[in-house]
Amino acid sequence: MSKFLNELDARNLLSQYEIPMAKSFLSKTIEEAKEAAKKLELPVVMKILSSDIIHKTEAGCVFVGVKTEEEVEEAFTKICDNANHYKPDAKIDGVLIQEMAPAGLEAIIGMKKDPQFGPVIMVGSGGIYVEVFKDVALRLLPITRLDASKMLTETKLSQIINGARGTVYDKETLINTLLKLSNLIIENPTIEEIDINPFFLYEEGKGAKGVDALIKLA
Amino acid sequence: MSKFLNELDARNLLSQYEIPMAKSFLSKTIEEAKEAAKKLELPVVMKILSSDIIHKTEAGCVFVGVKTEEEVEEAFTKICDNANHYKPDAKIDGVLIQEMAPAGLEAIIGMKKDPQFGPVIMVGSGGIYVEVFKDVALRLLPITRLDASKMLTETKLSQIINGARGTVYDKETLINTLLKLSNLIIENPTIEEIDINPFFLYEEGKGAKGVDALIKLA
Amino acid sequence: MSNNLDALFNPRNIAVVGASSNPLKAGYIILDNLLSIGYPKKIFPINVSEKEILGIKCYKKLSEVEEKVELVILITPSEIIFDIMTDLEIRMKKKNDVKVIVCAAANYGETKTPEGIRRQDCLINTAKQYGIRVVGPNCIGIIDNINRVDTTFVETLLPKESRGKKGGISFISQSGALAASILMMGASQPAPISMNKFISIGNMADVDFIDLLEYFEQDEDTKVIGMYMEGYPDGRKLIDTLARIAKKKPIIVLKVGRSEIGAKAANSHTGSLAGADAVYDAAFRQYGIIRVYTIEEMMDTLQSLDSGILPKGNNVFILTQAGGPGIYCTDAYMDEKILKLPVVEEKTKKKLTEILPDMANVCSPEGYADITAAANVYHHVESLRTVMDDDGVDSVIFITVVPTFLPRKELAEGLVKLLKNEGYAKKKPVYICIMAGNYVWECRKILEENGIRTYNTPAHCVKAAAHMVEYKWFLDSVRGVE
Amino acid sequence: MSNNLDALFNPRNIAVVGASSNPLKAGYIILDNLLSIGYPKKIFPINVSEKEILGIKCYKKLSEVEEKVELVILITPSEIIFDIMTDLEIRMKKKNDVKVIVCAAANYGETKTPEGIRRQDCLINTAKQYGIRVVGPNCIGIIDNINRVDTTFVETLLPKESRGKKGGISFISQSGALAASILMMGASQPAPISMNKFISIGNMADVDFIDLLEYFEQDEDTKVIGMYMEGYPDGRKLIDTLARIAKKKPIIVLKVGRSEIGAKAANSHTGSLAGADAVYDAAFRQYGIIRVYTIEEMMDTLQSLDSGILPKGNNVFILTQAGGPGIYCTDAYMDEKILKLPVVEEKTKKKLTEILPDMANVCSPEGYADITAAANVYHHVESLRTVMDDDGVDSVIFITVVPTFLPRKELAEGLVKLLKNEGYAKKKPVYICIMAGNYVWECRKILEENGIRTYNTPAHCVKAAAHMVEYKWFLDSVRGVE
Ligand SMILES: CC(C)(COP(=O)(O)OP(=O)(O)OC[C@H]1O[C@@H](n2cnc3c(N)ncnc32)[C@H](O)[C@@H]1OP(=O)(O)O)[C@@H](O)C(=O)NCCC(=O)NCCS
Ligand SMILES: CC(C)(COP(=O)(O)OP(=O)(O)OC[C@H]1O[C@@H](n2cnc3c(N)ncnc32)[C@H](O)[C@@H]1OP(=O)(O)O)[C@@H](O)C(=O)NCCC(=O)NCCS
Ligand SMILES: [Ca+2]
Ligand SMILES: [Ca+2]
Repeated sequence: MSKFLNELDARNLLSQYEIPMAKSFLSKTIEEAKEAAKKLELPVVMKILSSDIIHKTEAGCVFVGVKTEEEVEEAFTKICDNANHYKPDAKIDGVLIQEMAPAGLEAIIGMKKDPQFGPVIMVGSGGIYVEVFKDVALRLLPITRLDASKMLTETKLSQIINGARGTVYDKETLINTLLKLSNLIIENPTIEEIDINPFFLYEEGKGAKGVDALIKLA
Repeated sequence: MSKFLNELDARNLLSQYEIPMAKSFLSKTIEEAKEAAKKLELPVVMKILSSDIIHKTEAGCVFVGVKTEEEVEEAFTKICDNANHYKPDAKIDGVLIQEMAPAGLEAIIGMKKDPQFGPVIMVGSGGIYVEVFKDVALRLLPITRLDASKMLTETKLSQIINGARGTVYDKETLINTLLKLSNLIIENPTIEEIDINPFFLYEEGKGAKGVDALIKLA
Repeated sequence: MSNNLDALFNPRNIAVVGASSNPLKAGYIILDNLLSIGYPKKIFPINVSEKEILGIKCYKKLSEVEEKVELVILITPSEIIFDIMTDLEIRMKKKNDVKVIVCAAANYGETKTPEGIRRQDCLINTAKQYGIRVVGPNCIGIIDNINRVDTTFVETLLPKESRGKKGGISFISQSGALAASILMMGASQPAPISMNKFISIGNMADVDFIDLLEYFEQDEDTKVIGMYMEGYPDGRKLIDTLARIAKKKPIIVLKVGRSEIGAKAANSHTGSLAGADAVYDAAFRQYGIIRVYTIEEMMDTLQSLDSGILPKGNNVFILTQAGGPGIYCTDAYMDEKILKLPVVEEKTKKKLTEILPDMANVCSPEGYADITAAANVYHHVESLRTVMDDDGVDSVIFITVVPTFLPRKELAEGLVKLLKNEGYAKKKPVYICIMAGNYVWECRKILEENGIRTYNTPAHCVKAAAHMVEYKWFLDSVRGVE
Repeated sequence: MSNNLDALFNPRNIAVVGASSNPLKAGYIILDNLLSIGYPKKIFPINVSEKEILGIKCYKKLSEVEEKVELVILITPSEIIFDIMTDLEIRMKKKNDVKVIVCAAANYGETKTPEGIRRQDCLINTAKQYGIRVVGPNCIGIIDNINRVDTTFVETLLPKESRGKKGGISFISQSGALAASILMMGASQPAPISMNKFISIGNMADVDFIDLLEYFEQDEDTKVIGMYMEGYPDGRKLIDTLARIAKKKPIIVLKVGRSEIGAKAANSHTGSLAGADAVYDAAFRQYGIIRVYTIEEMMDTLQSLDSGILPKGNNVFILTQAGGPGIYCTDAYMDEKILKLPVVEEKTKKKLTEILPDMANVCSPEGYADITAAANVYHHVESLRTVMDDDGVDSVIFITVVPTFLPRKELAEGLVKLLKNEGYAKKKPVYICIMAGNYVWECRKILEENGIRTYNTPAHCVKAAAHMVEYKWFLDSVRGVE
């Protein structure tokens, strides 16, 4: 059966390829948690790190907008308790302390392996409309810069990026990210699936930040 | 030239036809503002009431999430100051204190008069995707319940309403609202244009609430 | 008022002002067309110099015709309209008989020049004074196949014997050229299409969409209405008229000017305000008016609806003799969200398996069967019968490529026997595609001459099938509500 | 390996195993088709009982033919494949000359029965042993118009004199029925379409898409490649092959199984894994492979690309003789986001205004002109010349309905003079639509016989024009990158 990278490993792998992700630190103790939160600046997001717990929110293991040191402490305890309660035999790697990325334009980036075609990269509109509007474009790997740019053009997302709603977003960063992702996938052939959602895109020149990432191995 | 109803009158007119809107009170003084805020329960939204100021946010005349009595006081003063500064000769009718409607599924409802066809009613997906996805359906007035239901079916919004993302939303209320709007328009032929955006739709059985409304007269 | 339009479609005698003895002139072809279609009453060619044309006695002036004239066709250079109107006044004062003018000549209001407008005003004002209705100017003319009237100067190459054949389709075109090409394309089908009434409305200086629609509404022989339209000054009134009629008779509209630039081209063509296409589109949906996007789709849909039967629901079975065309069909089918491949009864599947060649694919996927290239005429006809006998099937798309050894004529005859003689075509709609070019032309001709429509490709069948369901559902919803 | 495919398309002598003297059998028609196309080398019918068929001497067994045989056509009942293969072995041991078998017969692996599979295995294994390539089984066969080979048993009704005419299109079909109907539909156009190479690949037991694509890649006479496909086991390899070739020659694909149900029907037909359509679609876009959705679109696009010239850019002018069809065209045009109505130079507008009838609409909207029903042959031809002379125009859509008094033959000749004799057709693509059914069939025929393609409706012109731009831009982007 296929398995998932734990969230920290997923983030680290993406970061190695310079794919911009919200910063995260692993904490094993409350002290470490508080320190991490300080480094990241409050408020932060806190969640369990465990590849045995997939539905973290359902398990009560995600806290968003943790605003004070005390809240960090409280959250840490609750997360561990809830995890224990939810799945007593789950292997817990710690608690992840994460930067609260400012909301941007919600994109989605991903890859799936097709049984016939191998890795297929995807980009499109994120948010609640993903499933209904299906505003995504696909390409086989590897892709060139031109491919990345053309596939983006196929989406309505690109109209928003180009300023349909007033703000022009950082297309360069999105295209670079697609190219980096293409590289990552080719150099790591055991990866079956990647899903970065949401991937927040900011104003032109201000980059982007992936918030959640899922990496599935063969 | 055409003119706009001020926001309160617009809301009142919609409410007369039982179109669900976020509650609003007009306050002329800080005291009235605080009282209204209390009635609505904090936090509230506060904004200038003046048909001379169209771009309220730009003018610094909208405050969202006003959380305490002191903040109400502060906001009141700032709104009046900013309005004065922005457009010294604007006729100010007061400050509107508004219920913070909980976020729901963002729909958009409206009407435009077509030079050939008269009033045309519209419903569709709201939010940042309005202009790009153009997920709207139109009908000439008057409409029947069947028309309302069929026009909705033409939108992707209806897929979300029907549970494409897990939650089933209150379709009945949306359809009823369209019918009430149809009535309102027919009984008030001087209305040129109506725009309710966002119109928040809640879970099935839990109704809906329009947040912003614009009514333009001939 | 509609009385006068009776005189347009069934006039007591016709005068052709501008009749010509020169076969290269419109004034000759109109006479020729009137003779070809077999207009049963009298024709009076008006020509200053000729004694007779095509064996018909000529008159120098309209005012000189002693007998009653209800319809006057004008096919003279526009400059002499003033003289003609003066002569018309003389006649009307004396006889007061003319009820309709069809002015095919161009160079009137559409030129937007002062002279053009003056000419049109002269025509319309004179006519109005005597209660005469005017079709045109700047049009191709009209055809009534039932009453055998053809005022057009369009050479369709239609064989003489098929002229005057009646059908249930009445058509209005706002473009003369499109009208002409529809006539010509219709004449070029396996069995030439005969419409009931056909009108090119030109400048709509008097008779316009609404007048004609109201006439078709009452006309018992009109079963289905087709329209090519660019724009109309009072969109709401037009839509209200269409909406009223659509509850009784299907209306198919090819409305152009969908795009902004298209609308601009339309405005500079007809001069009529094109109006927001999105609103037209919404109105069409709202009131059950069938919108089509291509000429082919229009012809197919008109003819499907003219068959006179509607499907009970959206369960359309795909019966194919060949995999490729069947899959191609399925793709087009799935694009039409309205259609549903039906799950047929076990006994239907069993029967199909029994009667068909071993290799046949019966219902995989459900609602789809491939009778294979080994299918003979019996297999074709009996599988169609079996599928049509199933209560869960509301209509059938039937595709065959007619492999080399399938006798084409026998196939056609077998299908005619089932569909016409045994009456199956009156039970459920069948959309037949025999897709092998000229190789099957005669075979399609046999079917069409027996009233069984054939379609060029499987995708064309699908479009027609979808529109039929769309209209049926509209009628159902109207009945449910009222 | 591709050497053996040389023997498929240009074989030194052909044996037809299963040749028949019965004109109602496939084994007869194949011989007849070979004679009709004028195969210049020797044909050896193999038949146990006949002395000669169609004047050609018969042999009882393949092994008895003394001369060299490179291509063997199998059109015998599948059950006797074992005997035939035994006889083939005898021949190969003696002569070792056969290079390719085209097995048109059905009832092999596609049946998914043990016997069918056994028969196919026998065929393929024997062939493999001797390095013989196999096309099929279960296919229509192949045509090579340049080398005058036709192994099909399809009766296209193509007049004998147009058989063997060469074109630049090579086509592969995964469906025999679709292949047949494309041949038949192609034969039914104003001037029958002649392809270069045409292959129905049937079960792809040996020779498959990739083998043929690689052959076409090298084949100098193949200018454009068309494919009808349902599925292929190794999608990635197929796409890589297509991607490599698309940089050199345009490839047009009609891939079915777009919908889930369509894919299901495809799987149960070809048995080949259909694969996710969305991924195919992405790959087509990525690698400049032109995807079409209808048979008409495929035929139009193939022929447009076969003209050998590509537009410089996306500036496509609409030149129409009639408003309605012009607006209809504009709507379809605007649906193709890729096209742009060009703003022409002032001198072009001036020239058009000068030479055209007064009523003509010159460039309202920009990039669009209506020469009106008053346009004569001169107006048609000279306005087209004027527009084509403008540097801002990359290609032209030209529409006319040919009103009654426009001499059709002269129009065709005028256009031929401009486009062919004066070489304008080699400067820029022109998409001509003469839309009046049979009335203009002869006129279209003159154009097509002179190598100038005509289209059925304005919307068809638009699709072809858009695909041409799409391919040109793809080539530009490839060149920009590499
Ligand atoms: C109506 C029209 C076809 C006449 O063109 P034409 O046949 O070339 O014109 P002619 O000058 O030859 O006149 C035709 C006939 O009118 C009559 N006529 C012409 N001048 C006349 C005059 N001064 N007095 C009396 N009769 C006259 C004659 O019968 C003449 O035929 P004849 O000369 O062969 O005996 C032409 O003016 C026109 O409008 N063409 C466009 C038609 C069109 O496109 N309609 C819209 C389609 S969408
Ligand atoms: C190949 C096929 C066409 C043969 O069908 P047929 O012509 O009806 O078969 P017949 O039994 O008449 O045999 C044809 C010829 O094969 C030869 N043949 C048949 N049996 C033979 C035997 N036992 N020994 C030697 N030769 C034999 C003969 O030449 C015979 O012609 P003849 O009897 O007129 O002299 C048929 O089996 C078939 O496969 N049909 C489907 C084709 C198809 O659809 N292909 C795919 C398209 S996508
Ligand atoms: Ca009127
Ligand atoms: Ca192979």
